[in-house]
Amino acid sequence: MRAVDGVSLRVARGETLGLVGESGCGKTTTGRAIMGLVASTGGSIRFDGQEIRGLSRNDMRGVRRRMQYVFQDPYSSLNPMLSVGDAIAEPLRIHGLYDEMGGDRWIAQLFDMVGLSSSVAHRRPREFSGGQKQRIGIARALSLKPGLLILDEPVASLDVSIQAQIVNLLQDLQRELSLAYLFIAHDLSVVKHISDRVAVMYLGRIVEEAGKSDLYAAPTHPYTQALLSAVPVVDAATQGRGPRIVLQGEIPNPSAPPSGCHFHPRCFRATERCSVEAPAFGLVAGTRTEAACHHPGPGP
Amino acid sequence: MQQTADRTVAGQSADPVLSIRSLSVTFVGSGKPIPAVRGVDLDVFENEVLGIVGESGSGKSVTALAAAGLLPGSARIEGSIVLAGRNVVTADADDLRRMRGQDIGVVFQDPSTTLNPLLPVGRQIVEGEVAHGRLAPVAGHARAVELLREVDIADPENRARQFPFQFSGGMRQRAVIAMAMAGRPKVIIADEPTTALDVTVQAQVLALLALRQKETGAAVVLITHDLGVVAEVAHRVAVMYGGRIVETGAVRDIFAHPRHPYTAALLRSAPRIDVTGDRLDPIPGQPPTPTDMPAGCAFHPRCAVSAGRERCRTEAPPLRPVGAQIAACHFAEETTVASAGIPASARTPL
Amino acid sequence: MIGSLEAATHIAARVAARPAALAALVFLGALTLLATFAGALGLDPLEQDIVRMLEGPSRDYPFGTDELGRDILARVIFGARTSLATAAGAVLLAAAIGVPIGLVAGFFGGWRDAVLMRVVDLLLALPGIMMALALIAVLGRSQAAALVAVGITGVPTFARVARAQVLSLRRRDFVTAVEAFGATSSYSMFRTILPNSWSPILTQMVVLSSVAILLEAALSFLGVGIPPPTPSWGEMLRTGKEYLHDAPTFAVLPGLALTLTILAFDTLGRALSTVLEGRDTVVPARGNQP
Amino acid sequence: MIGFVIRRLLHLIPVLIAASALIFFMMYAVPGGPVAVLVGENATPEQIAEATRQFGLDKPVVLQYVEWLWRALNGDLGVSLHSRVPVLQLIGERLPATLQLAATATVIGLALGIPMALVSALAQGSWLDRVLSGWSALALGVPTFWVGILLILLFAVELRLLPAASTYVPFWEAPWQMLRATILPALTLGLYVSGIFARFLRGSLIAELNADYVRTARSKGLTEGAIVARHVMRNAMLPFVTIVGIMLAGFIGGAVVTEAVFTYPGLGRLVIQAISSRDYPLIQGSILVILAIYILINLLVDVLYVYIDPRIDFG
Repeated sequence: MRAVDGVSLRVARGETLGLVGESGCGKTTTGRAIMGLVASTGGSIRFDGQEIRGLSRNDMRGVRRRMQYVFQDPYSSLNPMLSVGDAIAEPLRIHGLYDEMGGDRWIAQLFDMVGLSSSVAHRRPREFSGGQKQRIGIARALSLKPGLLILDEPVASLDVSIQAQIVNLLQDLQRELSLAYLFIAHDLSVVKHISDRVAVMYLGRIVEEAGKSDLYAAPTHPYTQALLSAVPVVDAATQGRGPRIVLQGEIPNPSAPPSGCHFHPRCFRATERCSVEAPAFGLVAGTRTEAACHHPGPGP
Repeated sequence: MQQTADRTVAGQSADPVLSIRSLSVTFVGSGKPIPAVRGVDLDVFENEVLGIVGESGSGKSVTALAAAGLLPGSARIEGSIVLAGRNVVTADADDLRRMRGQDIGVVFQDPSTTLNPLLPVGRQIVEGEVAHGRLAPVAGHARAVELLREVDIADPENRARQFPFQFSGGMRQRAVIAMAMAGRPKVIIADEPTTALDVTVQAQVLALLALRQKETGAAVVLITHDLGVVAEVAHRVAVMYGGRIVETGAVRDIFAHPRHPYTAALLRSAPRIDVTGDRLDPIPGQPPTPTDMPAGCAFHPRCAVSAGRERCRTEAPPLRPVGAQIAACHFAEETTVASAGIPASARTPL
Repeated sequence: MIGSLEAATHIAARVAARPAALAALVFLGALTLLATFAGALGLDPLEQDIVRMLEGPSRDYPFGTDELGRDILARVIFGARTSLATAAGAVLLAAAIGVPIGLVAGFFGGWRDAVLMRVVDLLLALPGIMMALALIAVLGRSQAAALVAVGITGVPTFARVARAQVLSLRRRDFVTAVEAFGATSSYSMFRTILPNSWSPILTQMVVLSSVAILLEAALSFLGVGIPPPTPSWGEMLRTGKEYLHDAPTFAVLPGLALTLTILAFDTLGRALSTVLEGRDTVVPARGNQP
Repeated sequence: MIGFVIRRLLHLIPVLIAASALIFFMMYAVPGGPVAVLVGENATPEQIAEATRQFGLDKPVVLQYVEWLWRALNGDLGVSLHSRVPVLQLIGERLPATLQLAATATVIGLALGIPMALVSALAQGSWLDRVLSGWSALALGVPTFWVGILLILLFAVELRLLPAASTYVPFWEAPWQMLRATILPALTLGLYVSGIFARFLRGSLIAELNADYVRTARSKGLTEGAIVARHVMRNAMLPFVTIVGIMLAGFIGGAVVTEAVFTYPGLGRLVIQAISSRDYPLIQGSILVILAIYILINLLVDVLYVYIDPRIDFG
């Protein structure tokens, strides 16, 4: 099965690229393929200018030091048998860098960076709340001083009031450590908040990518437009809301995507051509937005 | 779903169809008793959507399941829940069963597990009606087709004969809505009905739920953690925290002028797609767990207003009218529009 | 690992809090002590009192005597030694072979999984006793053969438990996380997956102890297990059955000892399963029907 | 449907081939090899040469296996070394007795086990549940050969109601006599398996009773009885069918001990005799037949699954 098909992404140093989409769009697979956790069958992944696809196990180990992953579910991403201090130190120990990186002092510093006291280091993960566990997961990802963090839905399983804490923490860390983020999420509001640029995925392909303000203010791909319009907004309570694009049907099975443009069966602008020819990804005339659509343009 | 800005709070003058008084629910098991709901008063009127919002552990789902009489045997329930003139708490199993379907219907969170995988969907939809003798078994299929058509399922004739695994997530949830409405109940409890769905499908299902509510005039109790969903669908809202209602009133009033510091903080902390801002304003600390509830006002350890105030730490605030709504805060008057509202200039058009 | 002792004490306390499990623990503890120090008690399972054959219980012989005038009580106690030692050896053997098979199959998947699990399924296809009998036919009759035969029948169970555990753990993010840090396969397998797998394996070891004791006794009952004159419960039942008319207690009392031991392991296994895994529906996975 | 069965059967061919190879080559693992088995340890060189030629042991091993397999597929499992009777005929004589005992025991097990599981699961945690759970632990824990001995002691020795040794009487010839002759071994196995059935079904019933769709059914106002009958039972039956199949298959050839206690003329005792007399063609033949039956029962379970679970289609 082809979960991700011809995806191109760029993340610059110190920048956040948001990757959004609904279930089955391949956003998590994309993140894992970059980490080499799932095998990719073609294309190129360059990190700091170096091609990392097809690297030997040993060389990949070196790359993994500089790029780390933060998981969605803080309950399942920490080994229940390890104390949280050991969990944070585990990447260092695997790479044999524990002492070189500063040992206990560095671990204490990591706890401090994510807003926890290092006096809790001996405790087991089950003694922590979801938000605290996610902080521990972030500290663990930072232990090897990576340049890029791949954040896979890092706040999706947290309560609303805790989400904001983690989002703020991530923004602070990015500023202090000039980290690059690939922020994978389904929640368009969170992505809007944290990203510099945003890419939208649908059934394994990127359909639109632009700077944050362009994408949210003037989406050109019909799917992006529908997606943005579907998000329930708080202001509806006081201001009412404008017309909404309600898409017909549901997301098709990713293992048997529709022909041509994968979105055409649900699209309000689809023509004959869309069902036959897959649109190329490129700059939309008169905008700074890139999209893969035969009929890009402002919403209906 | 299009809504006019002018939404009236419906039916307030009539008698409520569902009336909850001093409801407490404690789960007793092998460990410490868990007080999940600690004194809730709530009225639901016909032809309205009441949203109950709260974070995990706030007691919102337990309150709603108590109203449907669906709590497990380990729950100790105190207070009264009067549904269509009968008390659910004291009703015996037979009475309770007769109320289901015609007085109350339920839509659950995860449509992938709420349907029996081994039975055809159509049969499951009308099963309750047949069991109550309100529908002849031979008329079952025709009625199921009709109900599926009402929830916009294409080809209902064949779909009724299919099994849940042949339905997509959104279709299953439509089928569950059809099932909950099969007996034309006066109250429908919808417990996080769209949480498990994708956002484009959520929009479809919410629109359908609102439409069917309007067509039937039923009361809908919508439980959710998503303020946006409440804002778009509900007429009135009850905000729960630590097993209690901390604020309730018309959606418009509460979202424009929250009076409880928790409501205000919640509105400020959520990242919003319709607002451009640099920094979120989180609520410090964690939501309390039922076994470890702070004394006095449950929100005081996280509250800016309570800082240095003895009263918040010792005395639980009662619900009282503040402005257009009802709030449970000793200092509700201090929670102002400025501290909660979003400046209009920050709004971006969609 | 800090706190393992603490964890073990905690688990032991929770198991012991269940009355049936506590009784089982006490019984098995006492039986082990008796079996260990049987010689020191002055009991002799081989001494023949030829004038007093096939007697019922008496002051001299509380369990009576067998057809050669030997003390049945002494033979039951020494039989416990045979039974417990064989079962322990068999379970350890089964775990030592089965767990690595399951780990490798589950961890690497692909052809290794397909081949290993096909073999395991094949082993499962034969009733346990049938397989043990076939092995003894090849190995010849000895105590070691009985141990190996019983052990091999337990291999598929451990392989399946270990494989299922690996598969469920591999879906958990903390195992993926270790891979993402750049750990080797052996690190994820032995440092991350194995330490998190001990509870179902331990539970299975206790449950399978009851199956192993039963199977060993069944083999001896059929006359192909532990060779005489080594006392074994199964062998005693086999002989006792011939004298049901004259000395009913001869067959009944060793059977009681066997039954109580099996029930004790079963009870303990279920209690462990409830405490460690939160469910108590352990059905001995290997059909042991004699 | 027929296509489904054929496809499943085709999948089973490699399993049977592997199993038969295992069984065949087992003989070569015996100290002294197959010749020693055939002629005994004290044979003269002439006898050895004669046996080697007669049984084709001078040919390459793989060829021997292929020939054996080919003959087996044609219904020729060789001749018993001990009695010089064709193996298939010996098995044919014992198979009906074993099938009848296995079926009777399974029926007893189901008749006891299903009601016990239902009562236990519906009154979970009550004293009745504890009593029944204790009873099922006892039923599956107590060795069948001890139960058999106790039953003989009670019904044959003390009460003199039933024979201590059971015989095979076909049910359709003399049902009453068959019952008299088979009731004790059938009861022994039936009691044992009722414990397994009850414990397993109780577990899956409780799991199903906690499923979301049961809460949905309650929210529709169904009675608990209707919920159990229409929703829970069917779902709980899925894993249960597998267990029943495994146990039934286990009784074919696996009831060795019980057959020995009651000297019942079944397949199990045939195997025991074969093993103790090192009658290798008979061992190989009977194990092959037992495996084949096991595989057939598994196929039957798969077919039942298709009827219960709409998610599995014939494709």
